[in-house]
Amino acid sequence: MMQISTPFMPEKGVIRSIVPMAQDNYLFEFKTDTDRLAACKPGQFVELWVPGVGECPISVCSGRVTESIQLLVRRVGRVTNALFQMSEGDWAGLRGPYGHGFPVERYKGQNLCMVAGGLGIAPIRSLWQYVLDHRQDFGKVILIYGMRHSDEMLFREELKLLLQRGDIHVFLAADDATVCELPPFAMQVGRVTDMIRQAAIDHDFQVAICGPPVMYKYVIEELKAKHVTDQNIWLSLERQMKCGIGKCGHCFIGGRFTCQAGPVFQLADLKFVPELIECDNGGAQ
Amino acid sequence: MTTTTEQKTLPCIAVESLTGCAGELLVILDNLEQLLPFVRIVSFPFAQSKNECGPVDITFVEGSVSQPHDIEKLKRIRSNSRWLIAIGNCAVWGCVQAGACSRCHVEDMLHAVYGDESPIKALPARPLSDFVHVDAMLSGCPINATQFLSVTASLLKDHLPYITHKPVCLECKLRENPCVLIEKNLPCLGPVTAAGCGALCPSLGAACYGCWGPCQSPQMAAMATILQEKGYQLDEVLSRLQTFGAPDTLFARMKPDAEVA
Amino acid sequence: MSGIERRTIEIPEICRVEGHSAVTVDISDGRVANVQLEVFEGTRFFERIVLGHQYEEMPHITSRVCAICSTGHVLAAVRAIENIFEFKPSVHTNLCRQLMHLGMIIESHATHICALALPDFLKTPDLLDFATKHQKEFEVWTKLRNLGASIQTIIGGRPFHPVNLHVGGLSRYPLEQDLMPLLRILDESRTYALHLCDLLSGLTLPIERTAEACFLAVVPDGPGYGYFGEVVRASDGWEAPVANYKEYLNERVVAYSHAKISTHLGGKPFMVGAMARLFFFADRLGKTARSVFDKSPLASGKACSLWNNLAQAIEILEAIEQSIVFVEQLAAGGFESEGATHLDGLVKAGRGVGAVECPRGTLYHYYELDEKGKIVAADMITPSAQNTAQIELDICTVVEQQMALDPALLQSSLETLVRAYDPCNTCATHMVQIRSVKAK
Amino acid sequence: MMDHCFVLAKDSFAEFFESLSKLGRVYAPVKVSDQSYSFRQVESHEQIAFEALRTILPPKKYFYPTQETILRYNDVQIEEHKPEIDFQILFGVHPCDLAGLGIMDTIFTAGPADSHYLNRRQSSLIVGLSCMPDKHCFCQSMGTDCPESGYDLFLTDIGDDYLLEVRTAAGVKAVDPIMPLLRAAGQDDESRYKAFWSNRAQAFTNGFKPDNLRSVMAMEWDNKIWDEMADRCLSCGNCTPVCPTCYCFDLVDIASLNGTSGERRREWDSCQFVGFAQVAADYNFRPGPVDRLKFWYRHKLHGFDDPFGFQTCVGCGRCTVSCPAGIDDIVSVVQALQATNQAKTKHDAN
Ligand SMILES: Cc1cc2nc3c(=O)[nH]c(=O)nc-3n(C[C@H](O)[C@H](O)[C@H](O)COP(=O)(O)OP(=O)(O)OC[C@H]3O[C@@H](n4cnc5c(N)ncnc54)[C@H](O)[C@@H]3O)c2cc1C
Ligand code: SF4
Ligand code: SF4
Ligand code: SF4
Repeated sequence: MMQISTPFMPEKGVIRSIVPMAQDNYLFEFKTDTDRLAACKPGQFVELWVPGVGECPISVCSGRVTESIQLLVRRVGRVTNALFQMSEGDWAGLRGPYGHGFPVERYKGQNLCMVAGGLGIAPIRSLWQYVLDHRQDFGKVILIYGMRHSDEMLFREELKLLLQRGDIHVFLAADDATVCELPPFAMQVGRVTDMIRQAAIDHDFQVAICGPPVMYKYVIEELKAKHVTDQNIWLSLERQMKCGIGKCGHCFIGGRFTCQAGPVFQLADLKFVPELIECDNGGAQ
Repeated sequence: MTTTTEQKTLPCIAVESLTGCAGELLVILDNLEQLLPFVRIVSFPFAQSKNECGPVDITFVEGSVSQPHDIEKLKRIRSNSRWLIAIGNCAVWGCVQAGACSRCHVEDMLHAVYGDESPIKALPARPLSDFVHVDAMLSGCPINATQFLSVTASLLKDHLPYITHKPVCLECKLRENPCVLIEKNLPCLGPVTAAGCGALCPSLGAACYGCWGPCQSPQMAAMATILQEKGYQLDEVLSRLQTFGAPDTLFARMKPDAEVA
Repeated sequence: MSGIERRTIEIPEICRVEGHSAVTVDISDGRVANVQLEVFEGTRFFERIVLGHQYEEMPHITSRVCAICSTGHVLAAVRAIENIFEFKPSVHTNLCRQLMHLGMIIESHATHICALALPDFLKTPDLLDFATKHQKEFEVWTKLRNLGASIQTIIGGRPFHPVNLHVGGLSRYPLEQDLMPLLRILDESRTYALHLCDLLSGLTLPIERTAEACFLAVVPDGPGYGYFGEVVRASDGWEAPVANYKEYLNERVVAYSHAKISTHLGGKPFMVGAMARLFFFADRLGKTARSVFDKSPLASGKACSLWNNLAQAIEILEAIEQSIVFVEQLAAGGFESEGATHLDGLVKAGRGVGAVECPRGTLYHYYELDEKGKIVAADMITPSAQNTAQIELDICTVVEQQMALDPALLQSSLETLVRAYDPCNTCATHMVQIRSVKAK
Repeated sequence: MMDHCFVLAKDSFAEFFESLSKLGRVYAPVKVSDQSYSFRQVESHEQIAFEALRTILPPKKYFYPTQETILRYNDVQIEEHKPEIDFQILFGVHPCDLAGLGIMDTIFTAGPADSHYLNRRQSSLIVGLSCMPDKHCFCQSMGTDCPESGYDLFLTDIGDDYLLEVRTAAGVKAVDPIMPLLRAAGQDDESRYKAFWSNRAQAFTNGFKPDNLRSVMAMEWDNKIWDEMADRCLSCGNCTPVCPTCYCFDLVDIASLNGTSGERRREWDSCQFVGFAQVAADYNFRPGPVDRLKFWYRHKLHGFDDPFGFQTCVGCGRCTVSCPAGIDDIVSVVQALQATNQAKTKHDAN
């Protein structure tokens, strides 16, 4: 009898470089034997496996098709800690790419606002790389990036270049910006919601959002105030994902597997999903 | 078996005990052949007399803190160890002696067991994490050998182990046992007890008595309600639920009429 | 004080015993002035812990006194409570319990001899040394321990802290297919036990003589060598029902130790354990064990306490032979599948004592129940507590013989002595380690 | 309709069983306690509990084991673990369980297919068996009471005989050796068959109508009934492994002591456990029993409407009988919700 193969087989990804971006946030570059992973779309993710420890979903943050992929990882727990102990030349397992990323084809010809909170910058970075590579396809482009502290800024060098380009409007905000950046960083004290208020966003914008669960509710309120419709709001959701392929059930919300139907969802498409943005009591146990 | 020179470069482990029944030590002894090729045992006072107290990579500590001497010892262990792992119910929850402490003052116990003039200094039994930072907790009474070995394997690689503390009911259903709580009205504590034993008791047709300590986020109030409905008196239910060291805090949400005695 | 030579020997923590303990000897003017065997295992308060619990929880709670003889605690508790209810367990239940107990004897004795006592004689202070330099003994230990663990797992559900033994019976009885594989292992294990007997009989002891001991042991029910009974016998000719234990065991609290100390009949130290049992009941041994006993130094009746280890090896041999018989009897009796007997109708208020010969000696459990079966009073007297006074006496004798020796040698003799008793401090509350011998 | 139908005398069942067991291991319900049955391997037809309605675990365990290794690794390579798969025969699968397997098939084939599941599924023969509902059965309400597929053979109890439907090529092959025992179904057999199914249809008594579940659930999301139930919920997770359509699992790495090799395993998991929807930084989307309980009900009642267009409850009643807290009584809970909802809508209309 013909036996098919398991979809849980990772590819070996050899670490090519590790670049610290901020404390506990490193950019890992992986090279795999096939180019299946490198050809992924902005907003898609991979399941990263550290043998003997486990897997976790990580967004691919490189939006350009090259022979390797980049993952920006924050050290938070078991798997990520183990990854941080690895060095160049070591290998980890990679499965993917999974999920539907940001619908870049639908964004084309329109104005685009990208909103990132903290680590949410990782998938957003793949989106902006795509947008810059196809800049002529888009109208006005805005990037809003909020963080807790200006020290935590990720992709600092690239943001510097973005700020210099002029064809993309960048807003940077930190809750706490005691170490005020020299130009070109126009770091403001505040939240992403404050930036949205400042930015010239109207109903004509497509908005792509990624950030911590608590952020979404406020961002959505702010966007609605600017008459952005549910059709034009795109959320990248975080859930526990053990398999990434719509089987393990952990990411199931409102009738869909986040890993397969998402992780990027159109707000209009999420009709009755009670625990969509956050749980009723804020996630406290 | 490895030679002495190789031994030097192997990760060092220590097995220490505070106040307990030595069960975890026996489990480790029983699995010694598997461990020895990969570790150097620098201290294991139960089983060897040449023990060092220098820095160690992993220290497994069995037993609860039950006397001032235990605290000192534990603090010394903590400062010597890269990873400190609590093994066994005593170290994780305090086991039966902690269970009793939540129902009776330690002075009364001292009095009851040793009489009036006892010079003995006893503390209410507490788990290790009440005194020092514990890197991982492996519950069990005794611990499960397979789980112990795989946790050790993770730690030897400097990785934190994956320990979830799902309830015994999961293992019970995976073994497809008829539920003794439903079918025999036995006071089975499987729903609030951490899995790992393989649902030993229900698999034999008996009620789980909770020896692995509470599972993650146990629903104590609901458990008490259901057992009461089955005819068990509240005080009996509470004493069963706390036998193996479940702390008072887990009962905080119980309704006023179910106040902890 | 001048002119009088005083010194103190301190062994602050004795290793390779179960639990934590220390020895202090004061020597004054060439005589031993004071001996203290201090158990500083944290207190466990079991007599208090069990109060308010239901009778059926006793096996589970009291097994936590000590892992290595958890089966003994379970059976003592079960017997005590069944005595209150005047309940007689079925033949089948008794066979299972006896087999279970033998599993514990094999496992506990093997661990004690090989891991805790032998390293003294073989001079292997660390485990790896032992495992590499004495592969045969290491293997013997592993095999016997595994045998004991398998027996206890098959009957009790796991190697220790059994979950299957209850007041009234077992919750599930072992099936033929569970038990039969044991026969082959038991058969092979004889050679391991014989190896230990040979090895131990051939040892030269570092101590010539210990204090003369009064032995106490339970007279086994039935004709064979056994570990359960209702009457206790002493080598000074006295006998009493175990139910009267309070009258003949004087348990007292001492300032220096967390273990209580027992003496027999108003102050006389005594010894319990394998040596005591063999002293009385060697004539009940099976053929193989009997012939080993007859040729051993134990046959003289008055032996040094250090031979306790040999006595244990002989008991392992006997236990293997007995287990074979029990497995065969269980098989012949057919494998019933009764679940734990429901005792609901029998529950009543009362007091009861259960005594069991554990690896280290007689263990007593006493309970008082109210009419609902709730524990209102309890008492547990462990063998190690009973032996403490005798160990102190022995220490005294040894120090007087060897006072002139190098302190390191003397310390090692004392440690060897203490380990021979295998005092279980976890039981007595827990036990010993040696750091240095200081002469002050 | 009686094209592929034969009559097997009950007296000949032993021979039928013999012939089945020549094909591979046979699994069938056996009695394991006063109230419970379980699918176990059977050596003789006498072990089979024909009266069994629901087993503790549904037959999904034969395709999706409670625990299995999916890959092994060492320091140089990752190796797929291919389980040994023997041909297996499941005997006595009732309509609800057949429907349950159908749902499992959908999940495990959607997207990248799950090889372990499908490989096992393809090397099995499923023999269905008719049943008479008890008070906890509601497959009729869920529309899963008369299966049209998902089996190779199906036996309907028509008195002294079974009516044997042969559904698939594998089924044809399986009955080939026993053709001499069978006779083609005639008119009388057909009427006995129809009588059985119509009697059975009458036997469902709870009158449960799972209408408008989606809107009822949405409107009653804050109904206090959930909190009342959650006060009793033990979060023990008994309701999920027993459900024929619950598929969730956890993936676990087991490292070896040598530091270089190990394996990855999957184990059944449950949405009722507190860690299930927890993400990094200990953020939990369903922290309380009430959140998890509502999630489960919703998932069972209309959770798969969107991706697949069907409900995931097949009405077997297992969750109801396996819940130690007695709160997984789907029928009464939904009926209560429907009642309050109706009252509400009436009130609004007025
Ligand atoms: C689509 C997507 C994209 C992401 N992209 C990125 C990215 O680009 N960069 C990045 O750094 N992070 C990203 N994350 C977050 C990342 O997946 C988590 O930070 C990661 O899972 C942490 O893994 P860990 O093992 O280090 O953490 P841990 O906190 O140790 O645990 C890992 C996961 O295991 C689960 N878990 C823990 N305890 C239990 C338990 N008791 N029972 C069951 N499960 C348990 C938790 O759900 C937790 O999420 C992304 C997440 C998603 C969903
Ligand atoms: S027997 Fe106990 S552990 Fe098993 S399912 Fe029932 S309540 Fe849970
Ligand atoms: S009491 Fe509970 S946790 Fe302990 S062995 Fe029995 S089933 Fe397992
Ligand atoms: S939800 Fe309950 S009744 Fe429905 S299929 Fe699952 S177990 Fe059966």
